[in-house]
Order: sequence, then structure tokens, then C-alpha cells
Amino acid sequence: MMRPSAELTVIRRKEVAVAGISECRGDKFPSASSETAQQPIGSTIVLEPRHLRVTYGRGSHAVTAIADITFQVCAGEFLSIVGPSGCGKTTLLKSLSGLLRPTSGDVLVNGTRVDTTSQGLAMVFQEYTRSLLPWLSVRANVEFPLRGSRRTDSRKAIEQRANEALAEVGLHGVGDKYPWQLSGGMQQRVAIARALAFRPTVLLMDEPFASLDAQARSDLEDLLLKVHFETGMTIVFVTHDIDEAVYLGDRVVVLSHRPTEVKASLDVDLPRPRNQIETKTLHRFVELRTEALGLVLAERSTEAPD
Amino acid sequence: MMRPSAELTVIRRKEVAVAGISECRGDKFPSASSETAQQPIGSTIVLEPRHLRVTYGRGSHAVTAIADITFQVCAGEFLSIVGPSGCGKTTLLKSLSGLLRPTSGDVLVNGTRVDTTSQGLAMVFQEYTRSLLPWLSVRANVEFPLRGSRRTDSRKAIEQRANEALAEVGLHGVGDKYPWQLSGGMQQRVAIARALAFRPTVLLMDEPFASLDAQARSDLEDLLLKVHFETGMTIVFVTHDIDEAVYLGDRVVVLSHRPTEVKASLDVDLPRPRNQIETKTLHRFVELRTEALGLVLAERSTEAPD
Amino acid sequence: MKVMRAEPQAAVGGRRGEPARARGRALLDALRWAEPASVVVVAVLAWEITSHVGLLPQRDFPPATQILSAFLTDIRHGELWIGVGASMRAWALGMLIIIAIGVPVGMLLGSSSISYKLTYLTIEFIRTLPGIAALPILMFAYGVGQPLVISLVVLAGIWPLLIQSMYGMHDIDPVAVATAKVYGVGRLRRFALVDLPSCMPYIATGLRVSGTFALIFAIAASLVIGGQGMGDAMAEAARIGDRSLLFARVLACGLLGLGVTLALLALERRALRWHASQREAAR
Amino acid sequence: ACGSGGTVTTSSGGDVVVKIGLLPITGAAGFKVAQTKGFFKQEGLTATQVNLRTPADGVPNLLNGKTNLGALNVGNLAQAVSKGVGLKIIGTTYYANNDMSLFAMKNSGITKPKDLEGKKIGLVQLENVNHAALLGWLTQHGVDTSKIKFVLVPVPDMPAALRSGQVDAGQVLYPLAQTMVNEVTAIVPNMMESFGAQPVQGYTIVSGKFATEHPDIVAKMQTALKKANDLLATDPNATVAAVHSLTGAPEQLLRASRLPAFGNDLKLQSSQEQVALMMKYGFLDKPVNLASLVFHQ
Amino acid sequence: MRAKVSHLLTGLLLPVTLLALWWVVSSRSSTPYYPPLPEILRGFRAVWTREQLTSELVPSLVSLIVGFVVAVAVGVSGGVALGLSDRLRRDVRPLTEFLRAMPVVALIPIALVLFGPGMRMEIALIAFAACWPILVSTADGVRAADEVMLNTARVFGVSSRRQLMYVVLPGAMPQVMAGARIAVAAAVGTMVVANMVASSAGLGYLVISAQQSFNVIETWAGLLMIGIVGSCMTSAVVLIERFVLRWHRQWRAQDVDT
Ligand SMILES: Nc1ncnc2c1ncn2[C@@H]1O[C@H](COP(=O)(O)OP(=O)(O)OP(=O)(O)O)[C@@H](O)[C@H]1O
Ligand SMILES: Nc1ncnc2c1ncn2[C@@H]1O[C@H](COP(=O)(O)OP(=O)(O)OP(=O)(O)O)[C@@H](O)[C@H]1O
Ligand SMILES: [Mg+2]
Ligand SMILES: [Mg+2]
Repeated sequence: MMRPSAELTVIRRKEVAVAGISECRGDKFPSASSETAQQPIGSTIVLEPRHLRVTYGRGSHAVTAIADITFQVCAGEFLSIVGPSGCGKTTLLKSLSGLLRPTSGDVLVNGTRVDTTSQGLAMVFQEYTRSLLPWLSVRANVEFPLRGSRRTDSRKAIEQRANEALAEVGLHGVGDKYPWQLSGGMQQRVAIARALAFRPTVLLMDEPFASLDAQARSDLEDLLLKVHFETGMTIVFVTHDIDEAVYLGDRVVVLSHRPTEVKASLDVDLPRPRNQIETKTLHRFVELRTEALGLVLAERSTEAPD
Repeated sequence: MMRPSAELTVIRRKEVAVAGISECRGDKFPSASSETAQQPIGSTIVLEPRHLRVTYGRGSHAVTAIADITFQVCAGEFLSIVGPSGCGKTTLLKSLSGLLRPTSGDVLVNGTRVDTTSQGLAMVFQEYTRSLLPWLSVRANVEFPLRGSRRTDSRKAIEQRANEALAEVGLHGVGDKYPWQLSGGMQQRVAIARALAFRPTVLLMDEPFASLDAQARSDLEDLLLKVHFETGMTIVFVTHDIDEAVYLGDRVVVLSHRPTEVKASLDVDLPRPRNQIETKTLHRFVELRTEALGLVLAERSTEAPD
Repeated sequence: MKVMRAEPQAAVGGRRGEPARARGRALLDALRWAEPASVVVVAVLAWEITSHVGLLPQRDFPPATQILSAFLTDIRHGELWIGVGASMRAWALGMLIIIAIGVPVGMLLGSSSISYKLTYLTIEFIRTLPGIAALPILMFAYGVGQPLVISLVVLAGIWPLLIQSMYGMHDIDPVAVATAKVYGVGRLRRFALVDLPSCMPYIATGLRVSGTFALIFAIAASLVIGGQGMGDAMAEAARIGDRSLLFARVLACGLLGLGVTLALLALERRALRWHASQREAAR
Repeated sequence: ACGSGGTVTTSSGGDVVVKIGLLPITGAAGFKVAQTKGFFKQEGLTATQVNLRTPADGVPNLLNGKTNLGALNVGNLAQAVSKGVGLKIIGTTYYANNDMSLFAMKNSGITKPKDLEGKKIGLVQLENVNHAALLGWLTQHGVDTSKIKFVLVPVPDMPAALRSGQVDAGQVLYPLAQTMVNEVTAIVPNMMESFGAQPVQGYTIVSGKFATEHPDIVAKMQTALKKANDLLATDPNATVAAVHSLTGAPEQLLRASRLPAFGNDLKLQSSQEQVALMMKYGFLDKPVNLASLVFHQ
Repeated sequence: MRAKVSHLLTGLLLPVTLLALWWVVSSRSSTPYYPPLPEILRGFRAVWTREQLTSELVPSLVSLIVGFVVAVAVGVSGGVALGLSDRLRRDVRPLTEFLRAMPVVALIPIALVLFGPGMRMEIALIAFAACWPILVSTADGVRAADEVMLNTARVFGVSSRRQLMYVVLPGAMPQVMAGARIAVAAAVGTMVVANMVASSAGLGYLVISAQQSFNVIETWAGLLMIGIVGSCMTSAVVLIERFVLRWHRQWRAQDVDT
């Protein structure tokens, strides 16, 4: 779907990422187990906000949500984004997806400047309730983006894919209900199932597990890792849970408070595949999460009032 | 506001709560510090679902969200409720608040059967976005329940209370914006501020911190503890975060999967006041959270498909 | 005034056990018909009494019983039915045109700021020109006949639907639109799956208002400009000074309107099962 | 769709189709008789009927070919012609026959014309012949017309308006007037008095364009309508039957009512006086010479 | 400010084009019913003298505005009542739908007897015809009130009156405004009809008497004035709407506009 652009930039990995600018790694981290070959993180930059700035409103009411953000997301990378509430994470994802035209700066998808939504991209919205269409059944909601004109799968195949995706998120058998007949957490999982069934090349997720219980959450984390591993899709994942950010990501980008910039970018050099119990007990994991937490907390304490 | 009913039931505390039925404690736990006197957990039962059963829909489409729930909430108690996604926590809170008439069974407020909303009760909804009125500014949203006819505070006093509540949840200075101009987490905090400014005697909270970052979350946890301590209000708190449930609660009720019953009720015998760092490193805390987690996870694994 | 639309999906019956519930249900069903019927009876009685005590001159406002008997004789005659047929034909044709133009144009105006900006002044101006006032001009263009009637029907009936469609577009949830955009859902499918269903509640309202407007004009046209139709039938009754017959035919108009609305409501209930205003019914 | 005044359709039998635009009023009996007695048929014409609601509506329909034949009262005709509409008179439609009266309820306290001062009078058409004639009549009888308010009331609603007291006096047309004959007194028995006996109330017309393009057809129509008028002038029963089938009014009522008269005398002189009176009261802004409108083959 | 001006200019583009087209096409017109535009405009100026304005326009405006205000009051309050109570709605539906389908012309006889020809009758008819669209829209808007918002208000013990004023009505406002806009057209139409059939002054009377006496230019001038009056009424409603629905426009038009 997404063709690699002609002007693709190949940058060698640097040991220490310059704050605010992280670069793609041409090589991959050593796999923990040699049996399961890991999908390499490509050297192609799929997504790149460049000096992004977003201001809401005009005049005296203007709020600069994002001051200046530049980073790069490589093909196949799993990028976690954390930052204080209201710092502009959702705004950032909306800009990356092409839904929101930045006030200044650019978003490059596969090296090309875009100002509209790109194909092959999917997003799980923070406002999951409102992103489900109340007039469609749960299954139809999942099928909705699949039934587009460009994809020519048969009706049957699409339905099966939707059912599979629903089963994967633990919603076997609710396909015929309407979204408003489901609980909050179930609705959120429908939104996730929709994104997964879509099989995007780039997946943007905005706090997708916020309404889930601990067990469902870790199940879905692992599901996401599995999908990421199997399809090699690029994932940008916004979360408030530092553990989750570190556990899932290849890299954690920490945003500052408003007006927002990239405060730090942490490479997560934990082996893959990861595992809820083993990975989280690794010394390196604890180190990384402490580091990330420190960065986030430091950020909070300097927050200026609105 | 809420008058103690004439037929109030006083039950002495039992050491081990019978699963599904917990009883009120006439005495209070020893305070950790003797300087700060703790509000006693009263012996009055303020809230009591009795053989509550809620079925959505009819005929073949019927879904029994809650099969049979009975428990008691005492005056001044902080009750945490955990359970798998879709088990009926929101449904339970709606029944407790009188918004939803149960299919069978009763809800007793101060010993009296009610089938409408009670005065002095407040609720933070899981769908916080939709519970804010888009046509009112943030401040007006917070003031909205205060401006009723029964409360005769002056305009000025109400405005001040709203501003204070907003500041407490870290939203100083956004009062003049509209809710939809705020980020998800900020909206959630507005909903919390509204409930706090209302100063209810009973506060029901449905995953109120789901969209907040770690720091904001722990800030608000402590704020809630402080308010609980100072006002002695009764709080029923639904969360997915076991740590949070244990850290905040006097008791944690674990719900089974659907059709839902009370699976267990854990008394949290941690000293108050609590503290993010000290309490969470207590051995007893770790014990309790492991026990609760075990109960929740065991519940998950037996879940039947829909 | 109590805001009572609690959410008692789960609440119906219950509590008192099954048999009581079944009996309650039957009673409820009976009430469903009994209450509106009694309201109608009261209204008819009120008219009857008004006429008898001479609040309105009885000569000109015959009592309800007289009107009803005139109505019963009238519906056995072809004359009325010819009028009904002609008016309903004009209505149906007019409604087809109204829907075919009103919904898409309204949604277009509501969706794109450019088309809206370009046309809103023009449309607002034309909109408030009542077709009836333009009659002299239209009359010359079409002459008396079905085309004139239909153009009057369309001119009068299109605006509610068009405006409601426009407002419906203004009320689409941006998150739903954003979702469709992000997933690369094409414009056409977005229209069919997001825009249209989202506008549906508004369109339904518009359709009901348009439906009666169109009917009113389908009937009134022949009253004002001649030709065949219900209006002509009324004019005929008026001409010969038979007030009972006149009111019987007015009654027939009202019944037609009632029928049209009930049909549209039934349609709406099917189409809007998901909507908040209909969820209770769907439960 | 407009301006096709010249097209003529033929029926399946080879007859020329004549579309008559008519108001279902007593005065249109001639058209009805010409149809029912086969006078049109005798001339090789097939007549169809288009129901109109106001006299003025006939004109655009004539001009755009929806109808070929119509009728206009003298006032409307003069007004149309004064605005440059090309029309031709091909005969008389009907004469007034002492049936243009102004009534008041018996219990209203109005007994003589002078009582009308300060009152509200309902007319079925304002600023037209009747209005002018009434003004003239009242002035002649020493009434100060500036003290009277004239309002428009639809023909069928006049009895109700009178009974409810919403107008103090009103022009009630027959046969409606007959239905309330016991309740009312005629304050002005015949407002057309000054134009002589049985002045022309309506002329039968065609569009000027049609007349020049199809003089032969027009002549045939003329012949058919003449026969009809002759019949109506001599046979009151034919009038009652025709009016009954035209308006649906019960024959009994019609027999008791005052009905218009019919004939073939154009009475241009008296009609021209009507036009002059309208000029006088400002209901017409240009003088019109009716004689110049008469169709000649 | 700049944006407003450009908005207006874009809005004027089409009307100006249409007017120009009309000017050109009509200048060669020979049919008496479609006089050249310049002549109409000249006629417009001639017809609408100060005296005419007070004798024909003012009465129309008064009955229009009074009737419309009554319609809004009746429509909104009735709509709210019907929207709140399913039972009430069901019970009176036969009556409301029956009345709603009444052609105004058919009601003139009744109005004539009750109010007599003139302004009171016009006001009554206008109010009657214009209240239905508002009533229907309001009822639908009220019925669609967001459940979570309502639940919020209920839980906090907000009084029914305040629930109505702050939750139900604002939520229904877009629908109410849509209904009001439709009602403007209904009101103007009814005014014209009432004028035409039973009055001796007013815009509709002017048009109908001009038509009946074949005064085509005056007919057009009257039509034009009716359009202007209607547009002014609509503009007034739109202005009110701008104010009332400020939040709504911004809320619904959030940043997705790419
Ligand atoms: N439509 C809008 N109009 C005005 N300001 C807005 C709008 N949307 C967002 N903002 C402001 O932009 C800032 C960033 O919002 P954003 O939703 O991106 O935050 P976030 O990082 O996603 O927060 P959270 O974690 O709470 O979801 C906030 O301060 C918010 O007030
Ligand atoms: N309006 C409704 N109609 C039908 N079924 C419903 C409705 N609302 C909830 N349910 C069902 O009731 C069950 C319980 O829902 P509820 O919202 O109470 O769960 P929950 O415990 O709050 O879940 P979560 O943690 O995901 O918010 C779910 O299985 C849901 O599908
Ligand atoms: Mg966000
Ligand atoms: Mg829930």
C-alpha cells in the first residue's frame, strides 16, 4: 500500500540519541532467542514530523499545544510516546495521521510531505466511544474500513477477518450487538479489533488500553507484540503507563509539558520476543522504566499553569 | 442532606467477611500516626444492594449483566470495586445511584428502599466526555450541580468553589474554556472536579483516572484520600488498577465475570493516612495486592464466552 | 415537569413476578390505544358541544355528529376519491422529487463550506419566497395542471428536508468523520456509512415536516388554482354552501395527514433503531 | 412551456380539441350547455374543461395555450387589456340579472344604505367592477363612502362572516344568497342598476394570437356558444340543469335563486360605462375601448 | 472581520451572477408576465413609496412578527412537553398530526369567523402554521437528549427545571433552530395566503390584487418585497442562532477540516 519513497533517507544508528531527534537504526537488536527470528527494524523512515507546531485558536485565546517537535519513526519500529496529560499527544497523533494540518512544520510520510490522510494508516482514537458508529453493529464497525473500494476481498473473507479480530481481543460472539450495548472496555476493544483487522502498515494508538482491566490489558499488550512481530507494522503508541511504554516499545519518546517539545528519546534495548513476567523482571527493564519515570515526573514538576 | 434512616442496621465487624456479604465495622483501624486523627468508619450502612439483578434486553437477546449482588457500604467507607471488563461494574454503579432500576432485588440507601436518585450523591461517569455539557464552559460545568435551587450559596461562593476544585485537580485557569477544547485527561479531571466541588456524602467513581498520566494519577489519588479523610464522605471506587484499589480502599470487592456476583471482599487493613511511597512498600500492601490480583486473574481465566 | 426517560431497559416489569407482568403488559397495550382514542373522543365532544351551545354559529359550524355522518356518506362516493387520488398522486411525485433533491443538496450545503458560502444567500432568498406568492408567475409558466401542482408541492415541501439535512451535517461527530478519514474510507462510502446515518435523525424530522407540507400543498393547490384534487372537492362543498360536507372533507385531509405521518414514523422507527430516541422501542 | 398559444390539438375522432378554462359559477352555464347539447360537436369541436379558481387565472392559461377559450368579467378584461395583454371578445358569457346585491343580517340594525357608514363591508373582489358599481350606487344614495371599510371575503365564506358579525354587510352571490334569504335584508338590491337592465357581467374571450392564427376555429366556437346562449335565454330549465351540473348546487335551490341571464347582445355601450366608472375610482389606469376588442373574422 | 467580509462576498457571487443573467435574458422578453428586470426594479421603486410601505408592508410585518413569536413560544413549549413524555406524545398524536396536516386555506373559514378578516386572523393563522415545524423539531431534539448528560444531571440531584434548561434544551437547540428556520418560510407563506384570501391590506393582498388586475410589474415588486422580508426574517433567526449555537459550531467543526 505504502510505497517506499524515492528520496528515502538512510541514517546509521547513533549510540546516544540527540534529545528531540532520534534516528533510525539500520541494524537490529540481538534477539534473545535465536530460534524466533525477529522482524528487523528497517532503515526506512516512514513517519517524520519536522518542526511541527500546532496552535489551537487565534489571538488572545490561542493555545500552543505543540511548540516544535521533530523525530523519526522507522519502518517496523514500535514507538511509545509518554507525556503529561494535556501536553499534546493526541494532537501529535492527529497531525501524524494527516487529520490535523499543523500550524507550521511538516509531516513526512515515506519521505513525502503530506497534508491529508495516508493510505494504509490506522488509528485507535482516545475517544473510542465516539469513534464507533452507533448505527452499525459491532461487526459492521470492524468491517467498515475493510469494505472500502480499493480492497477487493470477498464479503465472506472480510466477515471472517472481523470475527477473528473480535475473538483476538476477547470479544467472541458480540458481533451482532450495537456498540452502545457494550461496556466501556468492550467498546475500546472493538476499536482495537477494527484497527487490527485493517492490517495497516502504520498503526497509531492513543491510550488504547485505558479502560481495560489488568488481565485484558496484558493480554492485549501481548497480542499487539505478536501482531507487530508477525506483520512488521510500524506502531506509534501513546500511553500513560510507563511500564507499558517500556515493555512494548523499541523506543520511548518523552514529551515535555506544554508548549510541547521532545524532552528525551530512550532506546529500549530489551530483547524480543518479550514476555510479561520475564521481561518485566529484567534488571534492564527496571532501569529503563525508572529512567523514563524520572523524566516524566521531572517534567510534571516544572509544569506551568495554563 | 442524607438523613440517617430510622431503621438503621448496626452490625459488628466480623474478622472474615463472608464472600458476597461484608459487614460494617463499628470500630476503626488503628491510625498509623496518632497525631492525625482519622475519620472513623461509621456503623451506619449508607448503601446496600440486596440480591441485585440486572438483565439488559428481553427474550433471546437478554444479557444478564449482574446475577446477584449483595453487599453493604458503611458511612465513611472507601470501597474499591475491581472486576474484569464488561462484568457489570458500571451497571452496578448505575443501580446504586438509582439511575437504573434493577430487574430484581433492591438498593437501600440509609436503610430505605429507593428507586430514584438520592440527594447528596455524586458520580463520576466512565464516559466522562459525554457527561460534560458541551454548551457550558468548564467552570459552568463544575458549577452546574451547585447552582440548583436547594443550595442557596451565593454566586460568588459557588464560583470560588468551582475554581478551587479545578485548581485541586490541576486545571487552574482553564475555567473559561469549553470542555471539548481540553484533552481527554483534562476532561476527566473536570468531571472529577465537578464531583468534588459538589461535596457529596456518597461519591461513586467509575474508573475516574483511566486517562491520566502516572503523576496526575497519584496526585489525584492523594487528593481523593485527603478529601475522604477531611469530609468523611463515603466513596465507591471502580478501577482496573489493583494497586490503586488497594492503596485507596478500606475494602476491595472483587466481582466475578458475567453473570456477575461478588467473588470476594478483601478488608484492607493498611494504616491511614496513606502515602504513595511508604504504603506501597509495606509488606502488607504487597500481600494484599497479590491476593487481589490473584482473585482477579483466577476470575478471568474461567471466563465464559458471550 | 419531570424529565423521565430513565433507562429502565432492565426495569420493565420484573419485581412482581411473571404473571403480574404479563397482565400488566396486556393492560399497557390496551392503554396504548385507549388513551389516544379517548383524546380523540374528547376533541370530538368538545366540537359537538361548542356547536350546540352556539359558541360558533351552528349553521356554519355543524356539530361533529353531522360532520361524521356527512363524512361517512362522502367516502362512499367517487367524487372524494377522485380528489384524494389526484392529490396523493401529486404528493407522491412531489415527495420523490423533494427527497431526490432535498437530501443531497442539503447535505452538500451542510458539508462543504465552499458550496455553502456560495449558495446560502441565494437559497435563503428563494426559500422564503412562498410558492403561493409566486403563483401568478408559475401559473404563466405551467398553466393549470399537474406540473403546476407538483412544482408548488416541491417548492413548499423541499425546504424542511433540505434544511434539516443541512443541520444534520453540522451535527456529525467529528471523531466519527476522523475515523473514516484515517482508515482511508472513500468519500462515497463515507457519505453512505457515516454522513447519511448520522444525518438520519435530522432527515427523519425533515421528512415528517416536508411530508405534511407537501400534502398541504398537494391539497391546497387545487383549492387555490383549480384543477383536480382534494382542494377542488372542498371548494365544491363550499360553493354549494354545504358546511357539513366541507368539514367532512377537511376531516378527510387531516386523516390523510395522520396516515402520512404514521407511515413515515414507522419507517423512521425501522431506520433509526440505533438512535437514542428509539432505543427504548428497540429493546 | 410558455407562449404556445397557437398550437391546436385534434382528438382521436378528428375533431379539433377546445380547452375551456372556466370557473364553476352560475354564469358559465353557456359553456356547459354547448358541451352537453352537442353544439360544439356540431361544429366539429371537442370541448374539454379546465377548472379555474379566479377569473384572472384564465388569462395566463389562455396565453400559454393551456386553454383556448375563457371568460372574464368586464373589469378584469379591461384591466388585462390595459396592461397590453392581447385578448379578443367573441361573445357574451352572461348578464347580471338583478342578482348583485349587498346584504346585512336582519338583526344587525342596518336597514338603509346610510346605516353602512362606519361599517365594514365584505366584497368578493376588490377594486373591480362590483366595487366601483357599489361605490357609485352608494354615492348616488347619499352615503359617504369614505367612512366605509371594504374587505375581501372569499365567496363561500361570506355567509359565515355575516352571521358571526365579522362583516356588517356583504355581497353574497347566488345560489348561496338563497340559503340565507330569511336571515338577511338587501341593503343594496341591485348595485348594477345604473348600467341598465341586464348589463354584461362576463365576456367570452380568446387570446389575440389564437384569434389571428385560427379564425376558423374561433368562428366555430362562436357559433356553438351562440346556440347555447339562445337556448338558455328561452329555457329556464336548461339554465337550472346546466348550473346544477356545473356547481353541484341542488336544483330546488337553484329554482328559487336568482340566476344570471344569457343572450348574444354584446351591449358594448353599457359595458363601456362600467369601464368608465372603474377609471373614475382609480381601479383602471388606462382607458380601454371594448369595441376594438371584438373579434371579426 | 476580513473573513466575514469575504464570506459575504462569496455569498453574493451567485446572486449577482443570477441577477445579471436575469437582466440579460429578460431584456429581450416580450411576454407580459416576464417583464425586463430594469422595468421590475423601476416598478419596485414606484410601488414601494413611503405611503405604500406604511399601508401594505407594516401591517404584514406586524402580523408576521407577532405570529412568528407566538409560534416559537407555542412550538418550543409544546415540543418540549411532547419530547419529554412518550405517553403524552402518543396520546395527542392523532390530534397533532391531524391539525398539522390542515391546509391553512381550509382553516380560513374558521379563522374568519373567530377573528374576522384582518390582522388578528392573520396572526392566528401564521402562528398556527409556523408552530408545527418548530414543535416537531423540538420534540425530536428533546427526545434525542444525550443519556449520559441526563444521567449526570440526575445523579447530582439537579432539579427537573434545571435539567430542562441546561441539559435538554441546549442539546435540542440545533433542532429547534432548524425548525425555526423552516417556520420562517411557513410564516411568510401563510401571511401571503391569509392576505390573499381575506384582507384588504398587506403584502399578499398587494400581490393578489396586482395579479387580479393584471398589474404584472406590481406583482413582481410585491414578490420581491416578500423575498426581502423573508430573507430579513431568516437573517434575524440566523443571527440569533449564531449566538445561541456558538458552542455547537465550534464543537462540531473541530480541527478535522482537512
Ligand atoms: N479543539 C481544541 N481547541 C482548543 N484547544 C485544544 C483543542 N484540542 C486540544 N486543545 C488543547 O491542546 C492541548 C493538547 O491537547 P491533547 O488532546 O493533544 O493532549 P493529550 O496529550 O492527548 O492529553 P491527554 O493525555 O489528557 O489525552 C491541551 O491543552 C488542550 O487544551
Ligand atoms: N445498554 C445496554 N444494552 C445491552 N447490554 C448492555 C447495555 N449496557 C451494558 N450492557 C452489557 O452489560 C454488561 C456489563 O456492562 P458494564 O458497562 O456494566 O460493564 P463494566 O464492568 O463497566 O465494564 P468496563 O470495565 O469495560 O467498563 C456488558 O456485557 C454489556 O455488554
Ligand atoms: Mg489525548
Ligand atoms: Mg464500565
